[in-house]
Amino acid sequence: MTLVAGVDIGSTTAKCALIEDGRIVGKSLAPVGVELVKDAERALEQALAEAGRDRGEVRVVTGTGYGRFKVTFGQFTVTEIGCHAKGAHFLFPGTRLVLDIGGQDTKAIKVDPNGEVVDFAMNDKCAAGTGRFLDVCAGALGYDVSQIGALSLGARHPVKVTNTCTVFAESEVTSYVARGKDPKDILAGLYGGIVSRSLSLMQRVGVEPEVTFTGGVSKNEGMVRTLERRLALRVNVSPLSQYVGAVGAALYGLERPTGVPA
Amino acid sequence: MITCGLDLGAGTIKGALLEDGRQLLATAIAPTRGNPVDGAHRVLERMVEEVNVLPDEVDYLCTTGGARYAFPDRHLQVSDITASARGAVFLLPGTRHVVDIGSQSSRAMSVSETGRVVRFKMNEKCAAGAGRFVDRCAKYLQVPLEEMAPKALAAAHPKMISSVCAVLAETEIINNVADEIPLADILMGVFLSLAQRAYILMRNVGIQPEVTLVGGLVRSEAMVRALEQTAKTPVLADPRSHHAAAIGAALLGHARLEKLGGRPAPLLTTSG
Amino acid sequence: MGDTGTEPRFLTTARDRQREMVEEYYAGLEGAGGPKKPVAYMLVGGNLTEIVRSFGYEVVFPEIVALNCAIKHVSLPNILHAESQGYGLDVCGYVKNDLGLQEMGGQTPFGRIPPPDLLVCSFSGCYVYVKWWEALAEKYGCPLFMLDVPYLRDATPQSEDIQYIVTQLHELIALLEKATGRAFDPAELRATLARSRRAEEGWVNYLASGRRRPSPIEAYFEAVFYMFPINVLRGTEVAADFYATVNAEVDERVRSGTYPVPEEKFRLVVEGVPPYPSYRTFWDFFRKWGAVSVAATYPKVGGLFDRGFLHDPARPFDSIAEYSLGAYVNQSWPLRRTLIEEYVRDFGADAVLIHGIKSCRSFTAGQGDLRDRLIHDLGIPTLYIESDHEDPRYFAPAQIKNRMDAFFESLDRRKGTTPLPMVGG
Amino acid sequence: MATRVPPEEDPGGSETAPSLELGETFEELTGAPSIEALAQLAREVICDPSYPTVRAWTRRGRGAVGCFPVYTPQELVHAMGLLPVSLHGGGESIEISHADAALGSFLCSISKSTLELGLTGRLAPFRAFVFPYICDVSRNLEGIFSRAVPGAATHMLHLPQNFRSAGTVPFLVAEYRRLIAKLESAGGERYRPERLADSIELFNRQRTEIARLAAVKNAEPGKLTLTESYLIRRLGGLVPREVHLRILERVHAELAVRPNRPKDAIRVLLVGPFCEQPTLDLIELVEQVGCYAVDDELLQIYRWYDRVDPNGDPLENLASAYARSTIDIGVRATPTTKGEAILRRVEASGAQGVIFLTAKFCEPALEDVVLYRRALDRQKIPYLHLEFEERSAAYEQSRLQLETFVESILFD
Ligand SMILES: Nc1ncnc2c1ncn2[C@@H]1O[C@H](COP(=O)(O)OP(=O)(O)O)[C@@H](O)[C@H]1O
Ligand SMILES: Nc1ncnc2c1ncn2[C@@H]1O[C@H](COP(=O)(O)OP(=O)(O)O)[C@@H](O)[C@H]1O
Ligand code: SF4
Ligand code: SF4
Ligand code: SF4
Repeated sequence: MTLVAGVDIGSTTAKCALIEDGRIVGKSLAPVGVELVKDAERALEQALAEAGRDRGEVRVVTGTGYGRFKVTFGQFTVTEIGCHAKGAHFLFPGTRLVLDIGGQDTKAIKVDPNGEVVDFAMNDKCAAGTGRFLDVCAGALGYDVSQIGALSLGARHPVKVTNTCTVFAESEVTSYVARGKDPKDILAGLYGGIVSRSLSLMQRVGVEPEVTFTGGVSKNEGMVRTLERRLALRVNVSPLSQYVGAVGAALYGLERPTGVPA
Repeated sequence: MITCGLDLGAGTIKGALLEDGRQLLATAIAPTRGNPVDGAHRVLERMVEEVNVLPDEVDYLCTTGGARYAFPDRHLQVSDITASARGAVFLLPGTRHVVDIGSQSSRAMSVSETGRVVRFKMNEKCAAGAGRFVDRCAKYLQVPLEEMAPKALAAAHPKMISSVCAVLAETEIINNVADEIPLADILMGVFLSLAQRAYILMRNVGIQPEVTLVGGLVRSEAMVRALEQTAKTPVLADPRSHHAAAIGAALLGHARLEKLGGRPAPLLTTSG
Repeated sequence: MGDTGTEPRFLTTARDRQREMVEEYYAGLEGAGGPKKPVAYMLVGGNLTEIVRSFGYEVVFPEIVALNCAIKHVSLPNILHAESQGYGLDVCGYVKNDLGLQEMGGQTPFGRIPPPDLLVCSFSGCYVYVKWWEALAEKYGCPLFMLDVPYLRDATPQSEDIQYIVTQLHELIALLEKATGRAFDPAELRATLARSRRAEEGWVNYLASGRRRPSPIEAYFEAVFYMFPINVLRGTEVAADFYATVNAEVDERVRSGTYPVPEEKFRLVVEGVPPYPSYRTFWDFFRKWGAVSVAATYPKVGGLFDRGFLHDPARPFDSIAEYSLGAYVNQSWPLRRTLIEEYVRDFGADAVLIHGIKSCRSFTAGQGDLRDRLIHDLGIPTLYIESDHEDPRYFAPAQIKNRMDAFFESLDRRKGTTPLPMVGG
Repeated sequence: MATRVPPEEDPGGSETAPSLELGETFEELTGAPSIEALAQLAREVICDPSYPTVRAWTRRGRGAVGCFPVYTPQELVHAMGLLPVSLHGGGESIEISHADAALGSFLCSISKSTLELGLTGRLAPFRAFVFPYICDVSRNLEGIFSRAVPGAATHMLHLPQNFRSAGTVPFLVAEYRRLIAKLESAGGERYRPERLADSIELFNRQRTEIARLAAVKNAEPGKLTLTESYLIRRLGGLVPREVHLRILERVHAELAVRPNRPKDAIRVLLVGPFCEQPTLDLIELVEQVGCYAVDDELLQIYRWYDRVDPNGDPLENLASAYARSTIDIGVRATPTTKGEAILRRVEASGAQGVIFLTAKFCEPALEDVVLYRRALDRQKIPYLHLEFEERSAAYEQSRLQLETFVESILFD
């Protein structure tokens, strides 16, 4: 019985997953703030609290995410690419392609039957097509990003959002609102745009079922449906999709001989 | 003759009333939020109230800005580049080079002594380096816009921001805060990073004195200093130059009206 | 950025000698220009240095000046100047560095670059060459000789292609004779080509040692430094001797067991122009993972000597033509693909790294397709990284490192070798 | 190769337009009752990514060859009984999701969308593709195509850039022979010089008619909009040349009686779009904001030489026509200097200003603009540089810049 932890310090949120005997026994999620080291600490503490466990019981802590080097109390760091692959494989063993859309970037990762990374592609530094893009556009519509998922489902005449730049898109959305467009249709247009950009990344590594969608944006139902429609495939989405990176990180810790020095 | 210029921008609506193409009677500003046409009406109302004229005593109305076609009751519309150049030269006649930074736009133009645009260059696809970036930074750092400049000017070692993406800069700023970089240095870094973007545009059209900053960023003295530092040339700013495009539109409206012998053409009621 | 603490290991004598040669070369350019010591500008790909030098010209290679500027971190001001003249973001960084530098008087940390008396455009592999030389001709008003080199579409050159080039070579010689008042000496050309050949053979031997395990050479990061003589000083005694020095040192390395990375874990084939402004940082990303390049395409931009495009003193003109035709970027994509596949096989590589250049379409357009072919058709792990060869603004270290780490992480796991290191940041 | 997700015609989700069906004799086009009607039909043809004209032609088993711009000797293709078709990318109607991966991000749209069409099977009506070496992109594209569209033949045609050598014409003749061999293997009829001579005559006539169109546009710019003139020209690369000649004859007959309604607009020269073409919206916008395009580089293909000598060896004539061509576009080394070239053209066209309309990432065009600009600056001739791409969001920005340019000339 080994208790391991994965801490994923993303651009937007800090996540932690605790794993024991192939089961997730605790998790936490909180926005990242100014002090990443503290955020990482807190993520672990909260997950431990949820699981009712003690810090001393954790054998290995693995850090991942863009702030992985701030998990200073951990033993390993692994890139989020490896972790999303591993985590997705754990949740859906048939996974061959992972699409991860987080707060600041989008990645497509091709994995082999053992959950190992075969190939990956990710976007350049621009907020277009990421979670942040949706956050901003949701704001322009007067919603919180957690509300817009279901909202688009009944869209009938999706508008064409021509701008990819988040800032320009935000005003485009505002002007659609001013012109009385249905938020459903605006959202459908936004999703269509993000999905086609993601698709181009996915094509880069090759689309092959099963596809697992991870990262915070996968909590958006409208995005999931749009992706499925474009791929003409069912897409795996776990209720734990935002934790996939942290889960993968924890699993990496398990594969290590215990006590490897940091 | 009273002419009105309305600048329907992405961030704010600005208006200017001009008498005989010479005297600035009033200016007004309102946030765009949603429907720019409503905002423009409000701005117009405020100005006519202020100078105590009736709306139909305004002889000619010229719109400019991104939503210039959306305002139906106009006689003419002109591009905001043309307009802000005219406005800048009206306010500061020695101007030969105009830098215009608005909420989503940044432009540089070289202008003739009459305020005619000779050459210009603008950002197109990416809003990095526009005012929106400043707004967001103000939000993350929890410093009101008005207080940014005085704070920034105290910077000893400004910290440049590499990504001026209005949206992603947040992460970098958070890192800077985490690294305990003084607030003043971060703030000045914001303006300097913006200035660097603007400088690329400025060089592209060729810098010749005098250089004038217009658009929303003139409200920030730190921006003026940052531009001076980056472009190594004095930069003029007039407190009224936030309204440069509106003033320019009013001026061009006046010129047009004169050409028509004082009788305005019918209103254009089309939009788009 | 964390470093592993190990310095990259160079062949020390050879590296010192290389530095001297570069210094001597730039010193030789001081005060050049005009009828006494005329200056010709040439391009690296398929260049005609042997012919042009034999007429007493000093030869400037703006591409090399540009890469030297970038590696010394002085390219950005030149690029910015060119951009202020209207050159867009998407224009090749070499062009912008050069034209910016020319406009500002040609001063570099290695000396002043003299203006040209003659422009020889060896149009071998890149259309930008034509545009670049047009701009220089417009600026300097000096004669421009266009050596049109047909694109190589078949592995063995066609006779019409060779004939066309040879005709042009004779026309170039006539031009040079007229410009300098000197007569062409075929015997001297043959002797020069014999020296070229000697350097080329030495270079080919050096490159071949990448086949050894572990590899005693770094066929990308290190080889780039040793490209200078083969591209610039070819035909001189100095260049020919240089490779003898290099190879003696390689032998010494093998004997003493000193290798470019202490523990060779991954053998790579590298395709693409290096990110010169961040050369060391980029290299560090590799070394940290115990990765060594065993073969690379970029050091062959001047000529694919290891594929038999060697100068032959017995057939001077035909062999110059063949050499120009065979320059790496003058080869069609199917040929480039085959070459890389063969490198992977012949050098026992584990993976391919492709470095795409944002402002170079000649090299880069199609690298994605190559990647697709390697990964999906052949199952060769391949990483694609994009930045620029001249413009430091395009190098995003954190993102590049992230990609590298993820790539080597997965390679490592697939190899099932050692545990994951704590990759420091 | 990796599995591919089928294309979606309109990512907005609205229903896709049905493909246009044309008759084999193209009487819909030759019989269009007016220029307006013709332009409307041409617009439909051009915006339909299923190549309706090619489908009509190949319906009875005849072959078509896709020719990348600009210097493919389409006469040669024609002479071998094949339909030469100008490839101009996918326009606005297709979404790029595969080509990006193969090509990289910093490339012009025409290369991406043409490859996208290939990768998604939409170039199936073609038997062969010719890519002339006009730039590094089109050159590389050939090698990528050979893998992307494995069923069809591809050919990279090396175009000489040395126009002074004694070796140029013989080499180009040899190049053309290589192309002939490729086309023969791709189902073209055997090469016969006399057929090529006929094709040359036909193409000469087409060029003459198009030159007349340009002359009308220059002398009476209000007679024919830029969009109309563009659409008519664009058809010429999509239908059999014989058909296009008939269309042009009708157009000229109508133009002779069409009133010229001049408006208060500035005369401009459009430089830069010699390869990738701007979207129809952008072309329309140029005149909408108050310009008359009195000369333009759109679809240069028709003017890459005035006339090819039909007598004597036709291959040699074709080759020497290329070698002595004098149009200074970005993908052909300039015989004089760029500066002189642009000033000559401004003068010849009587333009008041120049609009550089260059495809985004088109390096040859971008590099020329700098040299052109310098010369224009010296002569104080106003100019504007706009970059465009297919499926661009920058329409409003383009409008803003065009309006500013017009205003800077009109208002003083
Ligand atoms: N309940 C939700 N519904 C829809 N989207 C959400 C929800 N929660 C988070 N998101 C999206 O997820 C993004 C954050 O994703 P995450 O994977 O946590 O990012 P990172 O790993 O980069 O920190 C947010 O920007 C937001 O757009
Ligand atoms: N006091 C201030 N300090 C700094 N920046 C300011 C201040 N006031 C306004 N701004 C900037 O001006 C921008 C608005 O500029 P404006 O020219 O009105 O935009 P637009 O014309 O696009 O609507 C805002 O985004 C903000 O960044
Ligand atoms: S400002 Fe817009 S286009 Fe520019 S980097 Fe940010 S999101 Fe991308
Ligand atoms: S090959 Fe690339 S780097 Fe070299 S000159 Fe051409 S475009 Fe520039
Ligand atoms: S648009 Fe320009 S870069 Fe693209 S293929 Fe054509 S000439 Fe080449």
